[in-house]
Amino acid sequence: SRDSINYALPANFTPNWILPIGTPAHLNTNNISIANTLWEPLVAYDGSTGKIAWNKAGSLATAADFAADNKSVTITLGDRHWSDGKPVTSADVKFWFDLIKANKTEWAGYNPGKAPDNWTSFKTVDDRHFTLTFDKAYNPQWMLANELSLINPLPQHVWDKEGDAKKDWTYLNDAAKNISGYASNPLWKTISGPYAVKSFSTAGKVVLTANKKYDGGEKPGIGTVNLLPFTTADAEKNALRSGSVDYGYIEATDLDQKEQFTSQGYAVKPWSGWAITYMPYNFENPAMGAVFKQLYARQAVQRSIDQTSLAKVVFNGTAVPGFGPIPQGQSSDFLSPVQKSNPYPFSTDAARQLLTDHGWTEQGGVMTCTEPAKCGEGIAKGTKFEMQVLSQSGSTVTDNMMSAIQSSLSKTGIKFAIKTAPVNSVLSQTPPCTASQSICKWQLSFFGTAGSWYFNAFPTGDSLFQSKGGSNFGGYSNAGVDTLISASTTSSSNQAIQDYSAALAKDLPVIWLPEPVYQISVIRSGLGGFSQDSLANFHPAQWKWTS
Amino acid sequence: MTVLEIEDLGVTFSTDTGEVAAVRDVSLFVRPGETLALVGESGSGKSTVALAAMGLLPVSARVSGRISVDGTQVVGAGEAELAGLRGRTVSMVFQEPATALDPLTRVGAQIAEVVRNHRPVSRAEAARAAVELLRRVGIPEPERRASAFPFQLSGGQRQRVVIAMAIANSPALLIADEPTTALDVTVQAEILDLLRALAADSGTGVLLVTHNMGVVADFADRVAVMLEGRVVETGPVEEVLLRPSHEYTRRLLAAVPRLAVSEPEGAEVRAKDTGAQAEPAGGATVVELRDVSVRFGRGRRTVTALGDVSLTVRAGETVGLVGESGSGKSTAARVALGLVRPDRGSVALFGSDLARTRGRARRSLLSGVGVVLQDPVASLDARMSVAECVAEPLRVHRRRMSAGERRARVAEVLELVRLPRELAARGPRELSGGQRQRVSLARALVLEPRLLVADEPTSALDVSVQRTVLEVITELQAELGFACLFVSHDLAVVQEFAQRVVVMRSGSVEEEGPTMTTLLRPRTEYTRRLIAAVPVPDPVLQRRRRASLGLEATA
Amino acid sequence: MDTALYLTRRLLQAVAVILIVTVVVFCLLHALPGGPARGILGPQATAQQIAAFNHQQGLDRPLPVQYVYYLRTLLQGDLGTSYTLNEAVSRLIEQRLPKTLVLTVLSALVGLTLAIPLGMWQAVRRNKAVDYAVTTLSFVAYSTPVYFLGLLLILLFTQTLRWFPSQAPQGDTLAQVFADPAALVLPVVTGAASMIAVFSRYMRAATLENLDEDYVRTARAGGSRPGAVLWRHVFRNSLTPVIAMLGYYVPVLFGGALVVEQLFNYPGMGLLFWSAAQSSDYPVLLGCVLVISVATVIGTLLADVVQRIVDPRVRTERT
Amino acid sequence: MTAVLQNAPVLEPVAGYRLPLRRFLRNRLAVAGLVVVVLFLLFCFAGPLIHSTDQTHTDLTQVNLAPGGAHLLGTDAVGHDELGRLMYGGKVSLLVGLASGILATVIGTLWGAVAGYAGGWVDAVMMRIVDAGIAIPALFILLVVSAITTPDTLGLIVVLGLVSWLVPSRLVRAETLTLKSRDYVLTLRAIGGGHGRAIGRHILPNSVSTIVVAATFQVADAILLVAYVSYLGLGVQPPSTDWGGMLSAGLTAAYSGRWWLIVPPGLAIILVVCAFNAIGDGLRDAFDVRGRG
Ligand SMILES: Nc1ncnc2c1ncn2[C@@H]1O[C@H](COP(=O)(O)OP(=O)(O)OP(=O)(O)O)[C@@H](O)[C@H]1O
Ligand SMILES: Nc1ncnc2c1ncn2[C@@H]1O[C@H](COP(=O)(O)OP(=O)(O)OP(=O)(O)O)[C@@H](O)[C@H]1O
Ligand SMILES: [Mg+2]
Ligand SMILES: [Mg+2]
Repeated sequence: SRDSINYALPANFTPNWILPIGTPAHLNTNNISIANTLWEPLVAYDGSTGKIAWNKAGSLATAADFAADNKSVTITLGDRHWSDGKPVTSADVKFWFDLIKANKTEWAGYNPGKAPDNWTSFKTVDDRHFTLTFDKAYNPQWMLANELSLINPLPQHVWDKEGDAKKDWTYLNDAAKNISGYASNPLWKTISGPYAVKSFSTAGKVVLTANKKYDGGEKPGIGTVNLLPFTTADAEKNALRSGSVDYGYIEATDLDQKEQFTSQGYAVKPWSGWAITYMPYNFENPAMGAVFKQLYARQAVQRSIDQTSLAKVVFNGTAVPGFGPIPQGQSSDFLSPVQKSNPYPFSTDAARQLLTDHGWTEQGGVMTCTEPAKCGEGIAKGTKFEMQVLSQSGSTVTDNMMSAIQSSLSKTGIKFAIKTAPVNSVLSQTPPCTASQSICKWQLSFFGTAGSWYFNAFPTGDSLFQSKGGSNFGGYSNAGVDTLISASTTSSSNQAIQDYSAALAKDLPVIWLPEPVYQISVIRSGLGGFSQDSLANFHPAQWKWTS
Repeated sequence: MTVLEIEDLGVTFSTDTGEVAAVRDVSLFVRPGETLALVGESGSGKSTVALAAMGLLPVSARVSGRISVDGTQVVGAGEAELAGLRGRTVSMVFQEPATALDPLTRVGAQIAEVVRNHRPVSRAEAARAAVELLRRVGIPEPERRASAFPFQLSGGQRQRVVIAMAIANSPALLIADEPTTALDVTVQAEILDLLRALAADSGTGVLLVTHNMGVVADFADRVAVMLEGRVVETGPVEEVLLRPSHEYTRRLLAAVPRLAVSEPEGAEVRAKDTGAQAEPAGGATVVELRDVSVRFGRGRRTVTALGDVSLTVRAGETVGLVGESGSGKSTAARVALGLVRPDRGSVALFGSDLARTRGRARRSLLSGVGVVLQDPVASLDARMSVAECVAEPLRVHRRRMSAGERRARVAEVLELVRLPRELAARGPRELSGGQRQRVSLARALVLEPRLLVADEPTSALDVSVQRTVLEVITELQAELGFACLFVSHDLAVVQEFAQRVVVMRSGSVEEEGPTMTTLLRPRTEYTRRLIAAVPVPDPVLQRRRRASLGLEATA
Repeated sequence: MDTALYLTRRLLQAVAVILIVTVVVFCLLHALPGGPARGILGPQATAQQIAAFNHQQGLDRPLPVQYVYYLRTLLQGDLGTSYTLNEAVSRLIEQRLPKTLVLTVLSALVGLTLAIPLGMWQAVRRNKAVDYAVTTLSFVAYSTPVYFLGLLLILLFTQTLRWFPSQAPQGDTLAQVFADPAALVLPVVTGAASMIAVFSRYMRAATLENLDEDYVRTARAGGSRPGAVLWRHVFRNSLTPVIAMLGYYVPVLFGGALVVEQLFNYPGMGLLFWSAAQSSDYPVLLGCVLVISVATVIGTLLADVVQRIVDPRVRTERT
Repeated sequence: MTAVLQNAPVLEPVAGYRLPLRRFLRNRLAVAGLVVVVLFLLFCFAGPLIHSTDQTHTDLTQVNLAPGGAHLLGTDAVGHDELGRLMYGGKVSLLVGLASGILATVIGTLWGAVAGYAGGWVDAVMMRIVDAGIAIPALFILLVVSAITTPDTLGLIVVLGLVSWLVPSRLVRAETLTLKSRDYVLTLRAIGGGHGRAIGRHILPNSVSTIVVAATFQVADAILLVAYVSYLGLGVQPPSTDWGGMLSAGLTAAYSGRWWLIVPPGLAIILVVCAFNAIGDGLRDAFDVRGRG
């Protein structure tokens, strides 16, 4: 099959959204990947070229010129056309801009204070040029990587039915609610990307076909792309083994069967993600919050976790130990030497020492606070070091990791109870909270079987570790860190983000854990010409049959 | 020429409590067109012999000896060979009709099946034949009844269905195990006529197991008497009945109850013997049914089992409830016991309305009741041993009784109903029909009741055992003064045993009064017919009576 | 009792049962800590987005109000819209249910047509070598967890022998599904295995009981051959308890379908239910539970009605 | 007469259980089942005394070792000795299976017997509750429960017991309906026997074959169900485990040739469940009076 390819979608995922704009419920990684092959982004800032950078071949913009004060940017559009022959103009970008401005709270990419809040104006210079002004000076790399990359020029001449951003939003979203119309509705025929939808089944199978009118830099290499849904990873693996998939995946535990796949003419290539993995502490937890607030306690926990062995044994060598807030699977300018060198190496003896130094004594196998004065504020005498994690279910690797962590923590004298639930349930049950709320009973949360947090190209920690950050689940708060975080987005040097990396590596806002790969891909030999995007998107246009 | 020849038959059952040698060295034969009556003590092995001849003994039975049916060896024959034989060459009427029919198949279809097993007829023809057979066994409205399910029929009706199945193909040999126990005398007479006609027309040989000496006298050519698994006496009917040689046979015959009206000579004596003529003791009312109506089913299928029936039983008195099969006797008894709630009318037990009493009061009210239901198989829990069955009322009402006392009491009543001790540990399914019935009776008596409701309590008993049992009841009654509602179709027994009699006919009381008055001078034609149909246990006399009856009927 | 009256009464009761089910399920669902929003919108969602979601879905209203609202839309035939799948729940069910039905009905048919004669045969051959052999086999079939059995079948028949494909038919329409019978073999066999085991056991037990009934003796006395006795009498009498069991087997079938669908990559109701549960997709979850309960209620109802037809005694029961 | 009675040993009422026991022992399959269960009980509860292993700590230096040497059955993916784990997991499986199976049967039997016996509206209401319970997929209830609490072994027993009593209750009710109109029950009622006695002495003993079959199915089912719920996150959590959990974890190694992670727990489940079924069958036959002889 040289003019088509069968790509296995992640288990239990069915594509169900075509529009590049929408609510968080619809805009997940895979839907975005499909949407972006139909409607090319303005700035493709991703890992598709092997490192995280602006891939101009896959972008509608050809240049972004920041003003000297870093308070605005002027963007140049390439000489590109919609599939109906009309040129791509600044009006198409403006259309997107207005839609998002007017409907930002519903939009998946929205974060208060960030785009589009910090874009104060959109000025059309001409058909191929426009200027965006910011509310203050920003780190251009951050702006490009994390905000401008969100922009997706849309065919205004077809989609702007109502002439009103709110109504258009509703109109487009409603139209996108009819999956069976994806292949037939004329609305979705006007595209700018390398592929068009040929069929889109409600059961999740999507067939893409090369867009003959595509005039961009990323010409499709394969005529027909079949995106196949699978109910479980096992079902997918069975399909791989029977050879009906060209680009699939296996799990870390299957790595010792590598030969079986290579002998069948597949290459096994881990696909690492631009992500970190961790377990948030709930600092607001009524029982353990006070303990978690003590740095020595967090150090004791972190030192009880043998990341090196976990990565090597449990993850079969596919994971990378992580010691701080910057992904360590890829080399980058953001990583501080402190984080890289692991400030708290594994040693349960050292961990015990930390606790006994601070007034804890082991009683019946569990560390108990016997000298409250030394234990720290709010820790009563007799407090036991017992914590419970709500961990994502359904993965053997995660279960094994939790067992191993439980075992090494118990050597320190820390009791670690595990409860598992589906990932959505974990997320729902471990929200940011205050001590008095009933939902605040959770102590530790783990939702990182495939990595806890995928960053945009620029790995800022604003919503993660900033006080009151939207995804700061455990209520971590540190004024010094807050300053470093805002510095990292505004200052144009990388020192700020490195400082942030070092600070959090030392302060342990969460339990740092090894970062697993996004997936272990199994790729039919002969398929090449592309890199696996560490931002976890796939780019069918880059796939080529080389032999 | 014989249709059935049994030589040195021995049957042993192996049970959990040991081996039971049920039949030993039995030799018999039946010639075509001839009827051999097999009589004997209850539990003597009559049914076992009958089943052995059909090759239908349970797997726990070991058989020795030879049985040939119309020239075919039955012992050791394969199922296929036997199937070819059964239903055509030899067929059987089972002792207990209650469970003998497939509950999910309409009776017509069950009969038709037997027809089609051996005759190449169409389904419709077989169905017609089934209706015809039902008519021949005297079931009213046979077209309608053919589509009834067994549970919709009364005991006697079910038995007639079984008989219809047995005669469906005019077999060479008919084995009938107590074919008329559940039947009232008029129907019994009709059935006997039917069998006789069969013998005459198609030369069917009949092996008739019965304890009714009247039937024997009426019907049999020869008689074999069994006792404890052995044949103790055989001979022509006149010979055995009139000049018995074996001591047991004599005892048996002496025990036969005789209906006063048919033998005016002996009636007075007997009546005096049992004191049945005594005026009803003016005891307190124990049971009172007032204008009770019971209907079964709904819509088209409604059957009025009782219509405005009133009935009273007083302390110390025995009321006999008689009437043809399906006339509502059992239903009336069940109503009296509170087991069937009447649609209309009221029931008072010891003066209180049963429907309104609850809890302790109800318990103490009922603690004085002894019950024998009509069907002995169904009324014993197959999961309990005989001893446990009998002990049950004690456990209910004498909770403080020690295990030892209870055991003693159980043994005592078993003795009363003449059941051997070694049966106590057996299960009800390992007993003969008559034995089961006595277990049921023992259970009713164990509490020394103030009221005994007995629905055909002796129908499966041979007359000698029956006599003893009835005497025991009479003695007890004299001693305890309990009231007794006695359902039976055996008029002789009723006459001997009851002070008053209530005659029922299709759901209502036809006539009632003191036994002697009612049975000697019946007011209604219906009762007269009932009485006339009772066979007397004297073959010569009985043949004479039948001849005159036949003339009467045709006249 | 009159059949019409009986039916009306049972139907009314069935409606009541469904109503109880919806109340219970609705309450349970909303008793879950945290609510679905965070899970649906993902870790990156902001507080505003969560609030907006809750408001849009009506989750911020009091539970009774939500229930009444749900019931009202339900009565209009509207089951709501999936939180994540971008489809109306009714559409999803419309797509998935037939596929699952194909699987379960086929498995049930295959299972029953094998199990019933098998059970009877075992009863007839009681304590003979065949009985022991078949009994042992059916025990093994029963005690092998479905997912284990499925995996073994896949290993053997798709990976080693390569007789059948490892995936069930992937078509969306029933016609497409039936066009690929070879692909249906393994899923149906997997689904039928425990069915065969269970029902042959029930049938064997029921048959044994009936073989000892007096009516069997009567039928034999009438010259019916063993086969005829078995089929004409014992079969029907033994079937009643088995029919009663079948009604309650509907949810088990659905449960089995879930595993089979997972193993054989066959997106049906089972999977829909499973993934909805995994992703806290309440409308879909409610819809699935509703469908399963309606199916179960219909199943039990049918079982009862069939039983009434087969067993006249049930029909005329007094009180 | 009393003299006769005093030496009348045969009159000893035969206790209901003595005969069934003897008959049970004649059923070879059932005896084999019993032996298997006893062996497994010994293995799980006494085995650790002989083969003691650390099942609370993982050992990442000893993972996935093939059988042999110090580890007779090898080790699993986090370094637990597989043989020791089999004993350890078996305790939970057997305990939860037996206890919840019995719990379900007891609840179901009582509920069904009472409903069937009472009849009328009591029956209707009780059975509609059962219908509703059956109609709500157990999976759903398990999911909800798992989201609200993490049950310990006892909790698991209760939860599994509570989701699986429904079918036995329907079976027993059906049986009760036919039994309660039997003449022996009527006789008892006519002489004023209590409802408790009717149920306890006649209806339940006569449904014993149904109940026993249901019970063994329940035990077997519960063992399978524990395996299933482990997968849902409701199962026992590490360091504890059960056979089902071991099996589903081991299955991920199905293609890796690590049979020792699959075959032992798989076989253990199959054997034990089979054994319970065989025992149930034996009991059924043993209690079945009609099949006597
Ligand atoms: N459960 C029932 N359903 C329908 N009809 C019934 C039922 N029980 C009894 N009948 C009918 O009621 C009538 C009276 O029955 P009952 O059993 O009282 O008669 P019986 O006088 O005892 O007869 P037998 O001497 O044959 O026992 C019969 O016609 C019978 O068919
Ligand atoms: N299945 C069985 N198991 C053990 N013993 C049995 C079995 N069937 C009958 N018996 C015993 O065999 C003996 C003969 O029984 P059978 O039924 O032949 O007596 P019967 O002469 O027909 O008595 P009845 O007149 O009471 O019906 C009895 O003592 C009985 O207890
Ligand atoms: Mg007899
Ligand atoms: Mg009667």
